[in-house]
Amino acid sequence: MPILEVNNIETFYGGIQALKGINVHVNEGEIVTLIGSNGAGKSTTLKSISGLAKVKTGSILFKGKETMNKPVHETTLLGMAHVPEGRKIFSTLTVKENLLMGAFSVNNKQLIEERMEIVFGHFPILKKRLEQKGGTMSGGEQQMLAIGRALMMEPELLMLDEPSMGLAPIIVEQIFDIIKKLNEDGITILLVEQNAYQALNIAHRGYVIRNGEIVLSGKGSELIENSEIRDAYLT
Amino acid sequence: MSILEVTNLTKKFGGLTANQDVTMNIEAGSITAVIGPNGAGKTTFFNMITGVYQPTSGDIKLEGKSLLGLKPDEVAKRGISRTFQNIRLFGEMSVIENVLVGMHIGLKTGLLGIFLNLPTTKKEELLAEKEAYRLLEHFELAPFLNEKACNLSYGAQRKLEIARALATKPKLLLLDEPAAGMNPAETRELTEIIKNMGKEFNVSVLLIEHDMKLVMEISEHIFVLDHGEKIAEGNPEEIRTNTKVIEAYLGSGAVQTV
Amino acid sequence: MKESLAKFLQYKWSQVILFTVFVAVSSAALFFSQKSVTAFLLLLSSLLVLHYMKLKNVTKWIIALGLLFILIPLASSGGPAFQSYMDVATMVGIYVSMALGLNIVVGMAGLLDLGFVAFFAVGAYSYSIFATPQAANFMPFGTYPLGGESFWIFLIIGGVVAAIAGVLIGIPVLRVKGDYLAIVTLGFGEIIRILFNNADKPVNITGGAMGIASVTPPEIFGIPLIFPNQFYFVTLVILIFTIFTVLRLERSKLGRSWKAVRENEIAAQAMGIPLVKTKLLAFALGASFSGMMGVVFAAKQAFIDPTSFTLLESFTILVMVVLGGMGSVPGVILGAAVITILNLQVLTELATWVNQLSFSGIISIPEALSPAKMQKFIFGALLVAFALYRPKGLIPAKNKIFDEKRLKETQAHSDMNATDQKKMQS
Amino acid sequence: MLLEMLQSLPQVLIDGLALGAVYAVVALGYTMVYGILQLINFAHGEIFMTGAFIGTAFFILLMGMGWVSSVPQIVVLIVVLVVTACLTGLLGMGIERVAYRPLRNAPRLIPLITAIGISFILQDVIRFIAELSSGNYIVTGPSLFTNQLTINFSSISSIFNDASFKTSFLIVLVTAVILMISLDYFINRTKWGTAMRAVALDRETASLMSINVNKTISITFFIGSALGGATGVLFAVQYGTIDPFIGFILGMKAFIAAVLGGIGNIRGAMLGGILLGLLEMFASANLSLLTGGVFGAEYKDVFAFSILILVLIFKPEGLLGKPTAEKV
Amino acid sequence: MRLKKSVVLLLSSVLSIGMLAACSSKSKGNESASGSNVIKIATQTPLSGGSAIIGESIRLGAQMKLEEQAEKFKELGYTLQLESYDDQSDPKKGVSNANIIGADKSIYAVVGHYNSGVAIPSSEVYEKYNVAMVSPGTTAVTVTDRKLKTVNRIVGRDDAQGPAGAKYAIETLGAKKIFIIQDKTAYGSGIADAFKAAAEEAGAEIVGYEGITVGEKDFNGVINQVLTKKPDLIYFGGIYSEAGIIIKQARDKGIDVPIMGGDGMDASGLVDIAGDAVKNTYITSVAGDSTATESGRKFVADYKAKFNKDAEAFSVYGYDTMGVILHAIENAINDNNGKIPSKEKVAEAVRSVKEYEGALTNVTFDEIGDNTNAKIYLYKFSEASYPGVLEGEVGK
Repeated sequence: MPILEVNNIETFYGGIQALKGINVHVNEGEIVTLIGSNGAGKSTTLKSISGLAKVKTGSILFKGKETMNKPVHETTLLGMAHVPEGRKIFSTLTVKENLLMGAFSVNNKQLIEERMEIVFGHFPILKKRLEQKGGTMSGGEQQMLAIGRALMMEPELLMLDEPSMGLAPIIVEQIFDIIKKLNEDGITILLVEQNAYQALNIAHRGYVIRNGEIVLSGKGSELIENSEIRDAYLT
Repeated sequence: MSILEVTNLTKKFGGLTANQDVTMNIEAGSITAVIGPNGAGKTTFFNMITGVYQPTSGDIKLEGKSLLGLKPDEVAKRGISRTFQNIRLFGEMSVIENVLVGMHIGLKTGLLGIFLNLPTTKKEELLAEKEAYRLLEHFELAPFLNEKACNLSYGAQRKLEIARALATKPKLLLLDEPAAGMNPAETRELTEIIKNMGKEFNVSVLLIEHDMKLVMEISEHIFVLDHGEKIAEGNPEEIRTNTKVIEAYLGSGAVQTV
Repeated sequence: MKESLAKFLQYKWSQVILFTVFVAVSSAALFFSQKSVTAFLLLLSSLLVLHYMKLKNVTKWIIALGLLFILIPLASSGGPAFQSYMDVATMVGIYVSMALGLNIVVGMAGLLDLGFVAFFAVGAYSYSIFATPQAANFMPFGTYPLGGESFWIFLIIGGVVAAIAGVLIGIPVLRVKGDYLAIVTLGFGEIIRILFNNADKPVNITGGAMGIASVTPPEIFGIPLIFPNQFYFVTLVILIFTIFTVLRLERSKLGRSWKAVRENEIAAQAMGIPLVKTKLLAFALGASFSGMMGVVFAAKQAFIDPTSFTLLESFTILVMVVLGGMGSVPGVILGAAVITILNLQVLTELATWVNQLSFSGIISIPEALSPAKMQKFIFGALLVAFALYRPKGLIPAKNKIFDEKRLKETQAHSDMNATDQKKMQS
Repeated sequence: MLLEMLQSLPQVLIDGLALGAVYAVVALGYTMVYGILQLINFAHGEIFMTGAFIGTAFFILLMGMGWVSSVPQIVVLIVVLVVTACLTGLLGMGIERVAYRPLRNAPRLIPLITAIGISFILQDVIRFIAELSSGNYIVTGPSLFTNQLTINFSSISSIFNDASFKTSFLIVLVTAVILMISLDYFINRTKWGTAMRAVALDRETASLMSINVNKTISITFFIGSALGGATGVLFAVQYGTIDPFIGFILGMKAFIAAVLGGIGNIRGAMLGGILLGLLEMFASANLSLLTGGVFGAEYKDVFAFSILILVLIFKPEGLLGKPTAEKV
Repeated sequence: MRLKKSVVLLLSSVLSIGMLAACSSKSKGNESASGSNVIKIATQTPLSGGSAIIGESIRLGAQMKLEEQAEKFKELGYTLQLESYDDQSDPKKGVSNANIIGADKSIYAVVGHYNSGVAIPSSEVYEKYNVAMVSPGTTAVTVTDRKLKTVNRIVGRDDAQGPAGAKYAIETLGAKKIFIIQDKTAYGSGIADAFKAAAEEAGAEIVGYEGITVGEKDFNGVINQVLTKKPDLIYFGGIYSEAGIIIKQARDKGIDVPIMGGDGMDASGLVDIAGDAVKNTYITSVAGDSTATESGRKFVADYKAKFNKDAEAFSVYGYDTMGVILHAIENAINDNNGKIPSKEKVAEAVRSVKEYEGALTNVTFDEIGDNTNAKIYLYKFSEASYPGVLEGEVGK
């Protein structure tokens, strides 16, 4: 059953059309990846889903409900979390405050504590750095914090925008491992990546986006073998 | 002969080291690439060459003359021009005006010439305008000459930025991720333009780029930065097979395909 | 019917005919009436209509000059209000010139200057001090007051002194950016006013709060200029000089550098534009127009004191620029004219009218709501409304349109390449 | 000369503290808004002025009711403070909604211009309301807290003169300190405060945390303006006489204070305010002594602005601010 | 296309307004042409800004006199009209208005201004048009010292007010150490300097001379200087709004020495602001107590009845200024066989007024337009009520 259905959306930035009719769906429990080159519209797709970008036409159904062009703070309440490109840690806030911001809509202190423990389960390092300022951590730690912060919302759908960006390959592997594990724990994941090879490796399904359009889709393992994709994105 | 010599360049921001002892030589007339993961200090490196930042230590020499202590505009006058990672056009100005600003260094008219609208000023302006138009034609931007720069498409904005940088008639052109945001067709077009730049504009090119296909195709020499340090250099073939580079940047996944 | 009228109006000659009729009617109305502000304003607005007509620029200029130099003074000379019209027109000229100066700084170079009136003050004081016995207090040589002929030299001196002041203020101030710049310039504007207000001790230079009275009127060919209609022509000549210069600057490489600095400082610098020098030039040139008009103002008023150079004055000039359209020369001219006329004539007339009505008991409007007191409210409302609904002003700035055909002529550029390349390489 | 300066020092300190406390609380409002929107809310000084008028109007109204005289003055003050703060807070929110929110993506210059416009409108509206109701826009409120207190500095050392002040000084100081401490607590320790800081850093990401950015900004304006309005009341209590033009210059000074301390920095604003108040008072009391009468107290504004310019040139980030470099 | 449309709109709308204007202005022209026997007197005073109360009171006083005299002029065949202008205490505004006034053929004289800073440049304009100006309140010496033929005033000069104050301060109040504060405006500086000169001459020591900024509310810095200098009198050159606060803040600091100032403090606002602290304050004023004479008391009562407001100190001066002007015009008409002579002749007639008895003042202009009978009055405030108690008067 699809948890997210994106039907034929078109999004404009100023006068420029960034998305020219994107169709994507994500089933519950899947890892779906969206690959494509810089500027192809990957991030815009995520932004359109979470409401950061204004969609002109189409429809976005989350858990069967229309969420298109709802304010961001409302869509996120429905159970989707969006980890933005470049991590976007609140740099002068402490790790703890960052995590608390993730749980902004929760007023139950105990619930917050419980969720925090779950996050620490995934990222033990964060527990040690609780009072440190977010901006002083390394890139990999920041990415973990960003994911941890999103997990504080207890999302059903986790959207990750280029989590491997600018990280050392070893860290990248760790991050992908964590993504896999989160999925195993029952979180549906929509992953946007430029690192197509690794993304397709862990994904159940994948979409290739080019110039604001989906040009290919299929199972992750199939796409990885596709020669066209090899030429365009795996080199 | 090398056009740019960088020796032991180091930049520290407070406790953070952005570049550590980077040394590189860039051959005149060549196309050279700097690659590396995000945050490896590539853009900081560019910023030091162009005078936006002053290095903590080390030296930068253009044709044997040090650039240390010069302001960005003085560096530009010496003959280094650049584009920016996040496009920095003069959005409200027209396309051709953007290129004309690039020609600023070449225009000799003084205040008096402007006030009196001397014949020499008029002639100089006309020549500059024609020259600018020729550049636009070269980048296939001529149809948009009176358009506001901010109304161009992303790819066209990237090209305009390069055209504007070339308008300063640089000896060395620094391109910061010129293909970012371009679709494959545009990237191919750009690849051709950069390839021929040396011949047509008599300029050496140093570029930062993530598109490995483009980098491998056009670069004669490649430097790899990681954590602010140079970890490798060589021709594309050498870089492709360098284990350090694969570990730090290309990733084992990429190796299979590259 | 409507359509055919519209079509009719599209033709150049039909426009010209209607324009002529319009000018004729409004000037006749102005000439034969005792006092008609409406007719006066209509005649002035013919210049605006002219701006929108489909004529060559040169033709427009010739018509505009004819209107300004001959028709407007002639038509308004019919009634007793002649001098008051001329006074208003002179003030319009002074403010237009200042607004054009500020437009260089704010509109073109994008530097928000909230203390602009300081340069006006510098110009006004530089003439007043030397055209009265005031200078004798601290100048050991020379006899003061200087004669009225010195006015013409002081036009230049006033401009230069203001430009120097612009540079002096600019050097420290331009190290700060954006919003800070606004506050710092505002501070400097106040400092200069306070200095003028207090420079009567230990040496009496500016006359302090008492100001400087009985400034020698300018003289030309031995004729002293004292009436507004005489000043009208002086102002007009300077104004036209200012407009020409500003237009030249706008289209020159300097104008482009200013706009480039406004749009993106870092990129501008990377193109070889020295930031500080370019900004200082904007400050200095903008200030010099203001300084020049300061001299005219001092001569016209024959009395100046620091109260003419308050913060409100700086804001007023800013309102003119914003209202007209930042960076747009025709816009700023319109903005300055509208605000000045609104301030000096419309509000005053309205206030008088309301007063008359309440005296004769027809209506009773509380004194607090008198239109003359509403200046700030009107300004505020204008600023907000324009920023929200028309941020680019009445006549938005336009980029120069380049003629593609002219640029395509390839003949010239081969040799240009050769010479220019050589120049570059040397 | 030095002796004379020392003699008056205790009194100068006390007067400077009273003025500085006012600057500091108004500066807080500037800093909060600037910290979040990078906008100089020029109208903030006018909100302060509006607060002073609303407060005075309430005082006059309440004092006119017979039974109020039996209520302790301090209770009346608290009631007036709270009511005025709420009203000016709402005013601030309204201003943000009308004049700033539509311009959030406009060039930086444009909201600054609306801010100036709003401040002109407020000045004139208050002026004609005041003029309509009392015939004069200079309004004097009832005298409150006028008990004179004296501190015997002379008993500490004969160099010093005694310093005296009214009870209102204590009230201003205590209220200002309470306001500052609670704001500091609010910003640094509470959920909404943290949300404000998050919004300040990155509006988009904050919204991804299901923070309602518009609401957060409205709250910021509410608090900032409420502080401004409350300070207006304190000002009216301390100085008694107000007019519609007090906000402009005072707002300017408060902004200087905010910049002095490091704009966007709550503690910096407090430090800057107090410092500016003290410096200004010191300057007006001693400038002519120091310069042998050449420069008198009339130069104190020149003094204040010069300090601002010096700070901006040599430490543009302010005393407590941290330097930020623009990313190229 | 859009541009063309706007041209169409502009042209056609503007044209139609043009026609309208032409018609309307014609009718307006006819009206004033037929009114050749209208005599207009202008008032130009600050109706907004810091001195609005005073400006308004002058205007109302003038209006009252004009209306009283209307009947009499009707008999002579003339209609009197008042045109009131607001100079906003702004010289530019004053000059601009002056040009309108000067150009109006039927305006023969001006009641105004209140501020010297506005009167000086504006009178340069009146002089050009030969419009007689009689000021009810400007005290700066420059106003008449320029020897313009149209400029007159019925009140005393700063150089009379300052010395009168100094004389009283030293002789009656026994002041030896005096601290002077002024507001750095033309008025404040002028009167403070005149006081300073006279006080020094009379042997008092000036222990401090400081400036303050108009519009501020905290003057503790300067008052702290007063505290250390321990003078036995404070003199303030400035107007009531700052004076009130200074008095209050000085008294709060325990300074109980007499505080003295000039006519700018002569307003009910002073007492409103300072409250009880106003005790032991002295002001010199060019304005006498309206209630001191029989005719003055009548004026105050009539004023109250007419406008339902209490008369301010300057109301009667507005009234008397208008009286002087109308008196002169009446003389001029009578001398000219019942016809109104040129503006120049009216100005001469104004200048030659001798021994005019107003409600409070007696006016005789000297050769530069100063009133030789102008008096300086000295008031004392011993309780929080306005006006103060008349302590004495000094002739020139």
